[in-house]
Amino acid sequence: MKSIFRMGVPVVGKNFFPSNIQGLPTWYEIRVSGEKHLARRDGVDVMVAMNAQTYAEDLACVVPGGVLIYDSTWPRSGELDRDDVQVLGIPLSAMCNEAFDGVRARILMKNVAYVGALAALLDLDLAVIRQLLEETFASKPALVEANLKAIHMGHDYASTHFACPLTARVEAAEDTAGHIMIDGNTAAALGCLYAGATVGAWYPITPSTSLMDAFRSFCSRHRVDEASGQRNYCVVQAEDELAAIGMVLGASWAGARAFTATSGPGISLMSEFLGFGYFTELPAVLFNVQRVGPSTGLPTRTQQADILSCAYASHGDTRHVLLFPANPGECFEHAVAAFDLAERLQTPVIVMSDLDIGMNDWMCPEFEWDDDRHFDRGKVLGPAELDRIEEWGRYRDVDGDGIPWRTLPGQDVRGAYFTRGSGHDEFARYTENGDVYRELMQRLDAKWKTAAGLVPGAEIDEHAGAAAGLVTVGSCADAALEARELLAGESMPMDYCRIRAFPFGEDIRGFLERHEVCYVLEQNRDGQLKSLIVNEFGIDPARLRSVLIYDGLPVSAGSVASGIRAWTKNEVPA
Amino acid sequence: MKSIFRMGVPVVGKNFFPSNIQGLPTWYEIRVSGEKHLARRDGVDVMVAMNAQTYAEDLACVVPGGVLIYDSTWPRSGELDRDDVQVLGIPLSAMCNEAFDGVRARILMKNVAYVGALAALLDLDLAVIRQLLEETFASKPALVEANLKAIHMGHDYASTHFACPLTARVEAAEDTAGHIMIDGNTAAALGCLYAGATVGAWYPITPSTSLMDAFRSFCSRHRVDEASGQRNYCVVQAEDELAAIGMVLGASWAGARAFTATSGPGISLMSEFLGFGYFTELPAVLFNVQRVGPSTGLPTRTQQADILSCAYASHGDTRHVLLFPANPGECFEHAVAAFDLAERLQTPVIVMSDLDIGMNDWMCPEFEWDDDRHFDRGKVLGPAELDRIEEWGRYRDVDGDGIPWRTLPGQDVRGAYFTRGSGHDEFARYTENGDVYRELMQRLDAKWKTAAGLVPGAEIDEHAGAAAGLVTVGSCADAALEARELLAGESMPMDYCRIRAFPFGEDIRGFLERHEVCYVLEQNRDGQLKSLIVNEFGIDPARLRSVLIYDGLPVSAGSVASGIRAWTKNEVPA
Amino acid sequence: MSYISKPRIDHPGLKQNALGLTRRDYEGGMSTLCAGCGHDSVTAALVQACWELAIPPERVAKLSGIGCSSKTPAYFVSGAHGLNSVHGRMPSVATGAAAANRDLHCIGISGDGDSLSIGMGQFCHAMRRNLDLLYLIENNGVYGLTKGQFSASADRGTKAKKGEVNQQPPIDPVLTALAAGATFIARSFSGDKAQLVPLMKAGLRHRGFALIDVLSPCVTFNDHEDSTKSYAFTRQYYHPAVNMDFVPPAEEIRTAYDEGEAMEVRLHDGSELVLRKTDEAYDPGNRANAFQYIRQHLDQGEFLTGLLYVDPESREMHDLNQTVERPLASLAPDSLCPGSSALPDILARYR
Amino acid sequence: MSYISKPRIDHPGLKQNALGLTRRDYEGGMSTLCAGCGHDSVTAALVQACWELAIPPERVAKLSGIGCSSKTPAYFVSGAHGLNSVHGRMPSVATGAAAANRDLHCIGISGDGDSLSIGMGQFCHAMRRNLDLLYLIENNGVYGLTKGQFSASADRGTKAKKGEVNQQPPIDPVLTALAAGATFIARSFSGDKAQLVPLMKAGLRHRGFALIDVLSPCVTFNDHEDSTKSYAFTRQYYHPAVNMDFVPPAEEIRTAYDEGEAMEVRLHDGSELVLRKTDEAYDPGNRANAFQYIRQHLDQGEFLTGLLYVDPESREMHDLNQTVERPLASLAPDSLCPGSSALPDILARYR
Ligand SMILES: Cc1ncc(C[n+]2csc(CCOP(=O)(O)OP(=O)(O)O)c2C)c(N)n1
Ligand SMILES: Cc1ncc(C[n+]2csc(CCOP(=O)(O)OP(=O)(O)O)c2C)c(N)n1
Ligand code: SF4
Ligand code: SF4
Ligand SMILES: [Mg+2]
Ligand SMILES: [Mg+2]
Repeated sequence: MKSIFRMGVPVVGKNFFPSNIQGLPTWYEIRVSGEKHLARRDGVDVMVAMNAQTYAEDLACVVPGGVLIYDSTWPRSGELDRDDVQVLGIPLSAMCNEAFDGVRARILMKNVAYVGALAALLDLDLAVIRQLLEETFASKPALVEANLKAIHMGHDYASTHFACPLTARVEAAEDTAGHIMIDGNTAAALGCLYAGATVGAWYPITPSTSLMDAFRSFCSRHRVDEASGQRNYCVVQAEDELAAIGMVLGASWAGARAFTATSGPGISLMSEFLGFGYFTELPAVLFNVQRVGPSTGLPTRTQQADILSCAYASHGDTRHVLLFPANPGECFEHAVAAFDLAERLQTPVIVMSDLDIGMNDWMCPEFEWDDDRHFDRGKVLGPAELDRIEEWGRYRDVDGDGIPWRTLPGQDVRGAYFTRGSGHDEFARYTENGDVYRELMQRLDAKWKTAAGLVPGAEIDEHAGAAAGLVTVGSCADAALEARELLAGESMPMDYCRIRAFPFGEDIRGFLERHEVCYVLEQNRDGQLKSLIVNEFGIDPARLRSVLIYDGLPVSAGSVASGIRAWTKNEVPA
Repeated sequence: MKSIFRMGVPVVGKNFFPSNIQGLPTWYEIRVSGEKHLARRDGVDVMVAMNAQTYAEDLACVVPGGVLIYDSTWPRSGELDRDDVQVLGIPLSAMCNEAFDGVRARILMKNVAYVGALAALLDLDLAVIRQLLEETFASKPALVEANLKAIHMGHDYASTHFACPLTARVEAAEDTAGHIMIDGNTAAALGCLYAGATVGAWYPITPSTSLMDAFRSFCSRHRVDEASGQRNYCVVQAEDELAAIGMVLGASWAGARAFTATSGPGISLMSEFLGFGYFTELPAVLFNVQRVGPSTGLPTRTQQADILSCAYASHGDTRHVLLFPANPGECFEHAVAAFDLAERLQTPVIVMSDLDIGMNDWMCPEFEWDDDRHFDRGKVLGPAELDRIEEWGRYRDVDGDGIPWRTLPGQDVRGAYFTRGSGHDEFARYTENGDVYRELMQRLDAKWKTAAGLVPGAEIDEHAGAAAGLVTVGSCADAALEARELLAGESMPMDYCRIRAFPFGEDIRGFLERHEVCYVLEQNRDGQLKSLIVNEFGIDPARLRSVLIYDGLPVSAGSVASGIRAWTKNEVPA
Repeated sequence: MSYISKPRIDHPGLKQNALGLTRRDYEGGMSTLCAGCGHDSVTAALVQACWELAIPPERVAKLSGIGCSSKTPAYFVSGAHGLNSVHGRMPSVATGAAAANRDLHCIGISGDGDSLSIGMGQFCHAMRRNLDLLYLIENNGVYGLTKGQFSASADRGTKAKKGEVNQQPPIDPVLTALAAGATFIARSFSGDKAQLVPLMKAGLRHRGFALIDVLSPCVTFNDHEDSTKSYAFTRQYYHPAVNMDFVPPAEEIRTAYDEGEAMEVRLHDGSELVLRKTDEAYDPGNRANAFQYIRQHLDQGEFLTGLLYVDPESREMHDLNQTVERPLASLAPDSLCPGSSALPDILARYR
Repeated sequence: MSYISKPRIDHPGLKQNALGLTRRDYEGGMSTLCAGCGHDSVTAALVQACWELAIPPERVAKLSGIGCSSKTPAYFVSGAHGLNSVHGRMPSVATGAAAANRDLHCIGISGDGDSLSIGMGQFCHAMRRNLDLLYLIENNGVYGLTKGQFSASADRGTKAKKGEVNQQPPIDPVLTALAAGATFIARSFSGDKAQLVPLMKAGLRHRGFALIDVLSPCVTFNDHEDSTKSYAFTRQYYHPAVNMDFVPPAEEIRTAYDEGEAMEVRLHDGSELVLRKTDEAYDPGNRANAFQYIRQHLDQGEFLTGLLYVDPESREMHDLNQTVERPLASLAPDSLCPGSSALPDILARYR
């Protein structure tokens, strides 16, 4: 895939792997698009059937006129043919068994040889491939040779036996200049590095694990003093998610920028502590790389089904700030923003990524960094400020925005206060007084309103005249935009609003008010985003129409369009 | 209080205690009502100021024309007087110090002497009090005498020094015949006993602890074989709430009726397992005796703020069946119903009690039990049924109600299947197939619809003509009904709907549809019940008006009425 | 991708156990673990042990958490109910199952991450309750399923495949079990079926909590040179402290042991365990002594295997609770309900 | 009802420590615990220890879970930040605080329920990480705050106030700590301030995790005759195994000890601990030995007190992590940000 990208052609790859370590089929889907569409397509143009087990399924996915490539070393049953698909057999196993020694090498090289064959069929640039191999195996030149040998083997076989290139070939272009191919977890980790996070605590869980891995690896390059070997960071592998969030809250309380990364089951386990963070007003940054629930669900598939459980995590009246990145670029941006927001608002902030964004490589514009960017540490009083203040109360709303001033341990006896998850007054003193409690809860609500004005606004694209709106979130974006183009072609123009944060801002309210009907596209069964919209804005749910796609695969434009069409058909009385 | 009840007068007592063991003030509020109103009142007629510390606060609570009794051993400041209140001083400490030995006895007896004084002032029947003392201290006759001595001491002092009885005296009546005074936790425990629960697992937490205590105590009397001493039950004190719910699910899986009791923080900790129960379709019964959140909140105050967190507990698309008892009688009823529903629906069922219901003594009609009552064990296949079935699939919807048939371990190899929180097909086999997953989720949704028809219906009281409805839940009931009377007197007639379960049935939908405007009364800040109604029915939130009272004290009719009046005032344009 | 069930071929000549069942009847679905994973050898030993003991398959209850190891229940005794719970919480689910049905032979299978990281609390408390459970830890020093992070049992100084060195001391399940009060504590190695099968049989027959910590190398993430949980390392530093024979109730002890060498332990069901210590100084009946001995050997880099501690007299959860003999799950709720006749008496206290 | 702060009366004649502060400066809010509760004696000892060590009050961080014991942080050093976290999870919060600011003197205070029931996992893992934390368990064998249920440290056979008898063996924090790898392990009694204060001082100066299990009777729910955690019982079976003097860095050891009797342990900051064992056989530098000795005494109904194990050479969490000397919390995020200049190089790998 990377070779296509290097040739300057927009590309997107989705890896589908099972939740075990070895043995069950894995597949990898690549979309190459001259029009720069980066969502999943519904059918496959060129399919490489790697597993005899899934041959029939694979064949069924190919669009009419498409191509299927398979390993012809082993016979396949004739029943499994399709007239409308061009089936190309290459005896890859046989060839590799001859050319390479050792079981492992033979299996690996078979896959590499496929790439060679594909390169011939799609007219990929072999020089680009060689360069990529050299970069990948910089320290092991022998591997470069072996891989190249396999590539050429496949390339030669395909070139000799089939008419190459296919019509569906890849032409070099300039569309990828200034772009990178990166996954969202790596991008988020880079955001944490740039945000100056120093404490990371986590417990491994698919698909979030690579986020902390990437953070550690960035830190080992950018945060270690060369002379002394000393580290400007501390990453703790916790014993579970309850401990991970506890560590983050403890570190935030002590003044560090701290974060954790997890997925659904981890969020469930963190929910007691999330309520504690909300009520005691401690900053915390969480990344929830969502996977398919409920329970263990499909841990290697993607979904957006933790929206409600994150928004309202924990017992009692609680609400949490959520950010919804749509791609790795926003993972980077939102990661940085999350730390600023958490400290400004003194509350946990959850970045709601998902498996599709987090673990797949996406093409995105190169990240940028403005060195004048101001880090917002929020309202913190040090000894100098305390000198100037007559009477300070940890939970006093002196500025009218619902956000009180805090102090950090280790600095000044005048800043000492007691943080507790039980009832407390403006001076952080224990109380069971009902009026004081109610005022505290109302102030937290006022802070929530402040939050709505601080979080990233929605991405809104409005053309005067469209009566319907398409509201969506996160990784649905590309499919939504492509579906919108499709439907515009069917005289169903739609305005577009992609929500980027909770609480929702006035921009979103305005969009909803300006449209008679809005389709709400999200990846879950229960229409969780829609519920949240109705709950927060009190708008009539009849005006919101859910388009729900939740089979665990990234959303395709076709399924979005047909989801919307289904609604409009139902509108017409039978 | 019990003496008033024995005199046949409706009474309700609310205990306000702090979250520590000794030292901070505790107070106890009693309402005596000829009209049988059992909600909290807004002011106090007769106040006993037990603590010098809170004297000023106590005095402020007394209604004009009311009475305050205090210990005149210690001088009180003159500033603290009110003209509209009759203040009666009794030198209780002095009297008790003279009459009794030992610090402990003196303190205890002071409180008892207060009761004696009250008895004189309110004209309580001393014979009834003596009888109660004799029952309470049956095994310690010496204590009866000491207590009686103190009672008489107080009684005599009051009779001699003040005009007894007061106007606000208690007259014997017959209104309590056929009634008992019981708290909700005890009642729920009795329900578990009657439902045939055999496994209880819990971790102590206020205000739920007394539920399992009561269950154990009932079992020790009704479930132990006299000859062998063998027990027909097993109560396990778990190491925490995660373990408690795990034990319940394990026991349910193995075929026992199992339950746990907890409060908000416990629910948060149980949320991962709740999603597991939902997705694997295991029965489980939980009692959530709600207290004030978020976090530790006010552990000794009451609230209804776990509605959303229980309804949607756990990550992913999950929903849980909730029952909402309004009084101890319903705690008993709902406890029994919960086991039937959990087994019928194969899913966790949470009984949403609260501190007010659970820990205060309520007057309620004697519980009844119908020996012909049928226990619903749900769809379970034993060896005999398996003989008759050709192909059984654990997660197959053969009856069209979304509920599959299950088997229990230990019985038959043909019934063996694998329970897992990960993706599974109709035969409980592991799968990552997106279509199979979607179908499973849709069946769970179908089951949810079935559930709506099985849960207890709402209590609805409708008079043709009322344009507004009052919708409420749980322990708000008495205050709601009393407020409705108040408002009816102000020409604001209202229909009444008390929700008893989630999912909501068609009866509730009908009620909402028949009323232009409904006031939704609940004890939380965020209008959680209202959100749930909107989410489930998709009705326009503009038609629902929240009345939110959440200071941790039981709701009073006055505050409900003024909450409703505030809405109607706002309606009139300024 | 659905679950792949093993093709079942019945050979009429296969050996039968006391129930007339063959080893095949104790097998499960086909493993999807990596080829060579230690966990699969544990599965094989479990099949053998259950078959030899002739446990009715439907009386087995297989429980686990989450991890590669926790998949094991899918691979043996397909005629038994199985339950994959959530990560680290199998002990509580097993406690509930055992509480509900005391006739089940509960077998809990966990990993070092599942038991010693996220599950540490539940693991300790299940031991303390002494419920009747055979508890296996398939210990590989890493989180296999999440691709090779160190677990809490990773030894100090061991290197991850990616090169990182573990700095923290390991949590040793055997020492933990000695501290927490477990009543049957053993250690073994997935590669030593001869030792493992009798230990499993003894553990199944022990009335109470039986822990077997099975070193079970992860070929994919922790079988390299610098790992202390690799096959090679384990074989090298492996040191049986106690050899054990399991003798079922009906049988007589047939092997002749030298005087003083063998120590017999009688279990509740009449089985005998014959222990032969390799070191005189070792006393598997003494908790204090066992800890000291094992710890000292660990300090010397040797890990002792075999049945390291046993208290055959211990009372299990139901003994302590005085539960009725019949499984609670088999008592019909209506038979447990005191009925209307008892109600007035009960309510009298609230009048 | 709000929090009641203690009336502060400054006596000019009060003794001052090296910082010129008096004992008053180390006190906190007024206790709301039951009169006579052991926990209040622990508080008093903490005030004394912090004062004697002359720790700047603002450098103390007080952390706890939930329980009567967990209220202790409100009652000492009111000039320090305090945090009452959620039940059983103080160890993780303390880990985060210590990670963020290594200059803090973190003091964690917990109960037996908080640490050994719900908190067992976090307790063990914090010890394993060896973070720099003084960890006190105010151990009374019951859940005080929820009114007297048995906790995991309740002894077998002990009777609750309501008459119920505990059947399960206790989880002993000291044995647990020995198994989990803690590097400073002591036991004491709330009634023995003379022993407790030096232990606290040594624990505060120990670089790493220092556990003190303090038997601290609950007068309201567990001080009756049939309780093994009552004042009377504790006094009777209390047996100091090691007596310890704490000698601050600057001072010389002034007391003369008999030859062979005293053992000196030097801590990182130069303080000396002088240990005097009451039994020759005991070796507080040997984990295996300590376990055996303590366990055997427990079997005889005696609980040993004093500093039971110490490893003064252990490396704490930041040593293992090679963290910079300056507290992480004091590094400004913009100083940590690699900036725009580094970005092209980083992104080159994704081209
Ligand atoms: C709550 C939760 N957190 C994290 C995970 C991710 N996870 C799955 S298995 C596993 C570790 C497994 O390690 P171990 O128990 O040692 O089993 P192994 O795979 O090594 O056999 C983790 C962290 C999860 N499933 N659930
Ligand atoms: C999640 C959760 N579960 C239960 C409780 C209730 N609870 C508060 S303190 C406590 C036990 C305290 O026991 P211990 O730690 O021994 O402290 P003690 O009061 O005896 O000093 C319990 C169970 C809680 N606060 N939070
Ligand atoms: S990853 Fe390791 S533990 Fe998991 S199956 Fe493969 S070899 Fe076994
Ligand atoms: S209940 Fe017990 S532990 Fe709690 S304050 Fe009272 S004496 Fe202390
Ligand atoms: Mg492992
Ligand atoms: Mg305690």
